[in-house]
Amino acid sequence: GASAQEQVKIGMLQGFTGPTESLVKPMALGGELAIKEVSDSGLLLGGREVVSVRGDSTCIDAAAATAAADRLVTSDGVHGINGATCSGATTAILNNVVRANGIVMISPSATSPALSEIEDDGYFFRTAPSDARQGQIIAEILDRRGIKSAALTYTNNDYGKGLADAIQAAYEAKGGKITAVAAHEDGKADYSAEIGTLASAGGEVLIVAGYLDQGGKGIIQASLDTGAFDKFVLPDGMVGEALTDNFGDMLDGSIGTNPGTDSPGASMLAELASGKGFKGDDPYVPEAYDASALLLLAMQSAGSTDSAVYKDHILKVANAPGEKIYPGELAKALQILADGGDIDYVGGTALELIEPGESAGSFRETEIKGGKWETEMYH
Amino acid sequence: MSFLSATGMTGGYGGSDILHDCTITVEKGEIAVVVGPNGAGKSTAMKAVFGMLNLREGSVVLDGKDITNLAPQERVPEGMGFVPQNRNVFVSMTVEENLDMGAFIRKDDKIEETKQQIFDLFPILGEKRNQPAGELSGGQRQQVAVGRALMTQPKLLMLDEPTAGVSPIVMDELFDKIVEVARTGVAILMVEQNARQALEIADHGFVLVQGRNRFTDTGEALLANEEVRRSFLGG
Amino acid sequence: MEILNALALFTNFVVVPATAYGAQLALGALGVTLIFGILRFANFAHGELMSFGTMITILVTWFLQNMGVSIAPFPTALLALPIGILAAISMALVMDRMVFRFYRKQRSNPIVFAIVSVGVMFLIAGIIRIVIGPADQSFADGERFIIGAIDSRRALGLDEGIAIKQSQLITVVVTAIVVAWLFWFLQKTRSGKAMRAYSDDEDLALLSGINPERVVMICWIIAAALAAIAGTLYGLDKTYKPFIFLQILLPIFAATILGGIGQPVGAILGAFIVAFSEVTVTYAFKKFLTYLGPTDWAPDGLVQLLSTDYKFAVSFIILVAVLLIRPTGIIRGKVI
Amino acid sequence: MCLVLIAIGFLQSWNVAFGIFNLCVISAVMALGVNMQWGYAGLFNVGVMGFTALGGLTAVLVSMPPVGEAWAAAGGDIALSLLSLAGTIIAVIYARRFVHPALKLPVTLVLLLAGYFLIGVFFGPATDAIESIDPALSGYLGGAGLPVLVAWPLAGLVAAGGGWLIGRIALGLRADYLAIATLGISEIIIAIIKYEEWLSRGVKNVTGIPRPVPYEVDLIESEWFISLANFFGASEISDAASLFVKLCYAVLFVIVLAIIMWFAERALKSPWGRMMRAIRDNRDAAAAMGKDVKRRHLQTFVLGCAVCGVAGAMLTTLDGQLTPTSYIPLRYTFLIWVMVILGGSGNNWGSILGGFIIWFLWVEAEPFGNWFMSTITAPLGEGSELAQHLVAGAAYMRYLMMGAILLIVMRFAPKGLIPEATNRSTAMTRSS
Amino acid sequence: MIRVENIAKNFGGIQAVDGVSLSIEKGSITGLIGPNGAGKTTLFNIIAGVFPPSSGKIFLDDEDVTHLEPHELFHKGLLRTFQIAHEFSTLSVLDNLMVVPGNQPGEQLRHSWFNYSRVKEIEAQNYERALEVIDFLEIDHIKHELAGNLSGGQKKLLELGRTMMVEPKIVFLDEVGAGVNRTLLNTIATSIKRLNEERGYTFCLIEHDMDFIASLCDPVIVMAEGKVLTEGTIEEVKNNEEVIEAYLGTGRKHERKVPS
Ligand SMILES: Nc1ncnc2c1ncn2[C@@H]1O[C@H](COP(=O)(O)OP(=O)(O)OP(=O)(O)O)[C@@H](O)[C@H]1O
Ligand SMILES: Nc1ncnc2c1ncn2[C@@H]1O[C@H](COP(=O)(O)OP(=O)(O)OP(=O)(O)O)[C@@H](O)[C@H]1O
Ligand SMILES: CC(C)C[C@H](N)C(=O)O
Ligand SMILES: [Mg+2]
Ligand SMILES: [Mg+2]
Repeated sequence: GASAQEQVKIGMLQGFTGPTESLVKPMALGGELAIKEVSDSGLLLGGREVVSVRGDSTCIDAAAATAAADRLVTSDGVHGINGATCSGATTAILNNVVRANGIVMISPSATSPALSEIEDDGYFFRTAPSDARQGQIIAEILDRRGIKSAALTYTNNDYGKGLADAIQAAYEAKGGKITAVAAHEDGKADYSAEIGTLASAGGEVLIVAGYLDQGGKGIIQASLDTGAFDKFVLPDGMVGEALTDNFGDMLDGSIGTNPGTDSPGASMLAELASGKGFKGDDPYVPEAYDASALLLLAMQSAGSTDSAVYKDHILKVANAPGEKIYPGELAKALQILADGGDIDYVGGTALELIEPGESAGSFRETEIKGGKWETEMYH
Repeated sequence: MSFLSATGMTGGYGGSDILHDCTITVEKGEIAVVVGPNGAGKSTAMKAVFGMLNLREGSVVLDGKDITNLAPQERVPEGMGFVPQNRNVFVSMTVEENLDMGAFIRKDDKIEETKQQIFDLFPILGEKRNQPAGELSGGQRQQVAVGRALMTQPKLLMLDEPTAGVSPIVMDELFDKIVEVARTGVAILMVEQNARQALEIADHGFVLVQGRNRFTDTGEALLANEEVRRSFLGG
Repeated sequence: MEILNALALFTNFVVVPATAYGAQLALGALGVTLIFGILRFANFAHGELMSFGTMITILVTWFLQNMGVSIAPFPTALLALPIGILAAISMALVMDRMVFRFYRKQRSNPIVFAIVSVGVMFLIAGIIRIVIGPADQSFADGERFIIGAIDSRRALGLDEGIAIKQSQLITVVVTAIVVAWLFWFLQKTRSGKAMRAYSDDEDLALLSGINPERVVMICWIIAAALAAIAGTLYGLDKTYKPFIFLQILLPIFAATILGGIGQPVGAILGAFIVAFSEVTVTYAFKKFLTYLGPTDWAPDGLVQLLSTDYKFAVSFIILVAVLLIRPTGIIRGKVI
Repeated sequence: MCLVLIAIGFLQSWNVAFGIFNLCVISAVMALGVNMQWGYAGLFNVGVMGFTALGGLTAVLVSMPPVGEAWAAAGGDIALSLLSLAGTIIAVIYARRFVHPALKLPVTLVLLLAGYFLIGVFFGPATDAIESIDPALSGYLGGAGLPVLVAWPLAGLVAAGGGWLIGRIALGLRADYLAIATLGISEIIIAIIKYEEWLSRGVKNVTGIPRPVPYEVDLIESEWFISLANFFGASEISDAASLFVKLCYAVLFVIVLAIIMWFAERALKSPWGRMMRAIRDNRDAAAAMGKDVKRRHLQTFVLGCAVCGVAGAMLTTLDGQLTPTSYIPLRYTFLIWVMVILGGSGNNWGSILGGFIIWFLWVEAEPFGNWFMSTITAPLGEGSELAQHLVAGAAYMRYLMMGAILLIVMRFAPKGLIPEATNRSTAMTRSS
Repeated sequence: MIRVENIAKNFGGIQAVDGVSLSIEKGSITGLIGPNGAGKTTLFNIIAGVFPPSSGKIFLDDEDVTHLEPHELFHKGLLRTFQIAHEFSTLSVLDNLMVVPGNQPGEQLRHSWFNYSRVKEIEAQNYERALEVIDFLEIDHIKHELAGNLSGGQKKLLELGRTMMVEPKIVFLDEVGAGVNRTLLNTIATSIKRLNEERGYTFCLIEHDMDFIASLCDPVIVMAEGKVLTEGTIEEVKNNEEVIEAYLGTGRKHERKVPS
């Protein structure tokens, strides 16, 4: 019967070691959650089993990332890749493996604006929005709230830099003033120097385009300790329970933005994840879940595990028209597709793919109140 | 049995053997001198006695106790003191600290006294007591090294070319001091290239050639031996 | 008033953080310098040793917190620290026994030791990540601030406040005590002298009756204890994160060498120079000058000597400059 | 080693095997560079990363197409700031030659400061202008648009130039100090590449560097390749294409390695190598025997740096992109050192072997870790928490494995796998 | 040949050499003696360019060489040995000698790479010469041994052997005799004399063995406490009261030890 058929393999190519190792752990579990859900449903392509094959893209070592991707594709024979984590590694893999071998890759977290423009032969997608979009959203929020000046610090990589550029450009276009921009390196022992500079420049808020358990956290810690800033604007990389758990109500009044909608997907995923040893609403976990789901749903829709075939079905399953699909409803979706119906995958991130294959980016604006992230509105 | 009797020592540094059935003995209160051409294995023999060499054969017995299998640092408390030929001072420590290290295993309270005696013997060391030994001249270092060994107050004092590079006047005093130390009942074993002066004060002499005992006799007899004089003492 | 404000500002953003950071580096550098000085190799595993000691401390802290034990207002971790220290010591001794001793017997080149220590580094790093995972852990409890920015503003009656954290004070105090003790230990005690003698010349140390294995053991014990203390205090002040310990090695090594290898006092000095240079040279004096200048006047630019981007470059430039003028470090250290 | 790679070829895939092989060759070249410095001359260079990055930067500057608008917008200003830089340097040199010795330092400082501000006048606006041109896509000056192969020798020259500058400053220092100085300087080089966006696009990375070999997409469509693939009986044309590309790289890399190896071996086996060993053993004595220790050190340092630079350019070419954040000491300095020591310092063949083994382990540790963890946790059962915890930690087996293997190899070959031949006289004297 | 004018050297407060002026005549074998710490080695080091003097000047054949580096002095024909042996420990004895000759084309990379035959040719010549030296020093059996493994005296011989690999104008020997067997030392003395007479080498040597000095040196310069104490023939020096007191020791002690 069905079980005798060949397994469907999804490459879980994430930065397991290196500077994003802690972010990646729940992401991978999120991605694998969707895989398991599909596999258990027994509905994919007539009941084929789906397994995840992990590969370490290390985040910063382009060579090792390429080697790992190569192995996944040519040796393990995966049918699609969920990854890579960081924009740099993603670009390397895209150029050297994805295009070379013609395999679909969906990154849950590579958000660099440059990836929108890159030549991908139609094989690359991402469930995260480009940072260019987020920059505009943040500028709008600041403008609406009447904040006239802000200091800006970013984690010094393509993500941080790209996002910072986007924020600065958008904010200044709206007449805001960026008093100072200072990069910070992740994983450093001390951030007093950066905070000293930013504090000296002043500004009503500090925008921290960083990672919540990396330098971004160090920056906030140092600001609070010295009293340099007490209000922060926190883009996606900074939004997470870990931050409020750590600082409690000291961050009250700070504003956060992250991809999200008022669709119930995120909380549904959080519920699914509870008890599985990770948090469903940690950064990029919904994106990772959605990436896996998309890959598999597109295969189902195309009736094939051949990348060249199912790559053209990704946009179709992701967008309207069709029945809305939330986390945990993958079985239903598979059934609809098998019956020849249409679906509109919403998933954990209220996914809406726009050309050239990336999330449109609806964003959620939150404010920290009483040490909790409270949703203000959606953009 | 002699106070120190190292008998039948055979061994080397891992390659071929350097010592071949070499025997060296010293009595309490006596001075034994080892002479021989360069590379004969004199220093190697000293190291063997001190346990810094793996012997394939032979034994070292000190004061009736077999110490063949003791590690060098364990031989120090047994009463052995050694001044090696090269690298014989702690270069980064001051002269005084060097002497203190000599007294490392001593537990008595006479340490200051001994130190004073050493300063009397080598006045230059007193002057330079706070200078790192690495900054001393060649001869001064040699004096520090000997002083350090004397600080141990050993029962057996082993000196590998203590007079190399010291000026004649210091050499004379050194030999005097060695005689004096020997009179207090310490056994002294030394290697010397200033062989004539050394044999002069020696009770026993060993001539080593290519790791083997060639001549063994009293100091006087060796000095008188024409062949020894010509081949090893420079005529 | 304005001058006082300027001073308070400077203290708050430069003096206090740099002092605390300096003290943290110093504790790490002490351990490195000890191994460097006595066992004569650059121990790349020191960061992971810090990490390991801290990890155990954290695990014990969690246990204690679960049991409801606390020593408020002090962090519970201080209570758990002795166990962390013991764990680090055991780890160090096991590693020495299984790894380093062999090369000591072989009289390998220091660089071989350094490379082997990279191996040990990998090994411990792997163990740590498998046990506690790669994520961030915060385990600080107890009172956070001795004086907060807002309180001090009120107390001093100034616009600028000075904030001092408890963990900062503990770190500085502990560092001072440890340095004084270490200095005394090395200069005055028998074991300390034996260690210095051993570091100078192993063979000769044997001839003085010094037991080399004992010296090595003491050396590891002190270094590992220092590592556990350093890691824990660092974790209390910031958070614990396994990845950071590789990063922190660089400034620690810089401090060690700057101060003079094998010199405890030098390590401290080096650490503070690194810390202060990083913070001061890249400090933007804009606000500071605004206070000092005439009312309503403010400089246009940030008045910054060098962008913070290059902050660590500063300490290295200083390092190279110092070494060119004084090739043995500030306090004359060993040249290996 | 080759056997192992062949085994990988059969067990995993030929693509993987050649992917690993290519990086092994690059690693071997880097290891050769380090070996020249450490093995020949005892120079403790821990700044390998910096020179590799310089090589990578050169590859970008040579091969990327120039960004016309950027040049138009700020080319003049950049040229002016370069001119003022040159002017400052010349002024300082002249001033130092002619002023009174006591005034040297203050005059130098004043001139430097003046130069700093002068350069700033042109430089600041120029970089701002360049960086604001379409930041998401370009925002830098671009390169010269030449074939990337030209960059390889040039990268050697650039890295050699960097090495020369650094050597002039730092080679006066003794071993450990040189180490930390080079470590710091390499971090500074990386920082410059990271922050000087007008030059290198900084952390936004340069991607899509033109290749010296054909693109897979073109291959798949070309007649001759399809027939070639059919001839070899390839099942998947895309697999065959990517294999073919890797093979092309492999050939290029091996040629470079062979050339460098020939020069290195010849130098080492000649009186030059003997002299270098003499200097390494005892520089005071070597100086007394008429050897110009400083110059020789500088020479070897520069040579080693050049080799690392070439390797850096090769690596960037292979990756097709320059990612400054990927340059971390662990990967580009320590791993290379491990290769050199493990292979046997002072021995060129050892370095090559070390390069192969370590890179191989670095890559293969990962699948092995996954396999290992799932095997040992298998008896624990699906639901076991310990098993879950362990499986989640599988990725970190890479650290554990690297550590364990390094320690084991070093244990059984403490002088490296192919130790330096020291117990004999040099080759030439033996034969005569 | 060598003229030293008013050389002084100060090590952070310690006055090691304190205003020494002396000259060494071409073709002479000059002895330099003096108590331990008199500053003899320091003076050698200054002349050989290891460190610069605090003040004073040095002339080699009337050329000011005060601030030249050691390797430059080597090429001007000035050679020195070290009191504490400075062998190249991972090179064989043979290679230790073959390293010495200056201007070896093989030490230039361009020759090694592109002109190998010439390298080989010179190498063969040096090889012959090294074998002769090895023969002379009676160390044939250890010529392939690593220099680091030699005995103390053998290392000293190697130091001397190096000076015989080239044709120097002047050789400074710092206690070559210390630790060398007296019989061999006599041979060395003979050969120094021969090199001096037949090839015209100039020697300046530090030694504490008075017999060795007596058999070779004229004149003898005595240093003490960083200054020149006296200068003259060996007989004059031996009978100088100050020298006896500071250096040689009383004749009485000496007589008691040396057999008549
Ligand atoms: N690097 C140094 N730092 C400080 N003092 C030094 C240094 N080198 C030598 N000295 C001092 O200078 C003095 C002269 O030393 P030097 O080595 O020249 O003596 P010497 O005449 O060669 O003695 P010897 O016959 O014992 O070799 C000594 O007192 C020594 O302590
Ligand atoms: N560490 C070592 N490894 C290998 N061989 C060695 C080592 N040390 C000495 N030898 C060899 O052992 C032999 C004897 O050396 P040893 O040092 O005992 O001679 P010695 O009699 O003390 O000579 P000298 O009077 O010159 O000091 C020499 O041929 C030497 O080459
Ligand atoms: C998970 C994050 C580290 C990834 C980041 N958004 C990037 O593009 O690099
Ligand atoms: Mg000897
Ligand atoms: Mg001397």
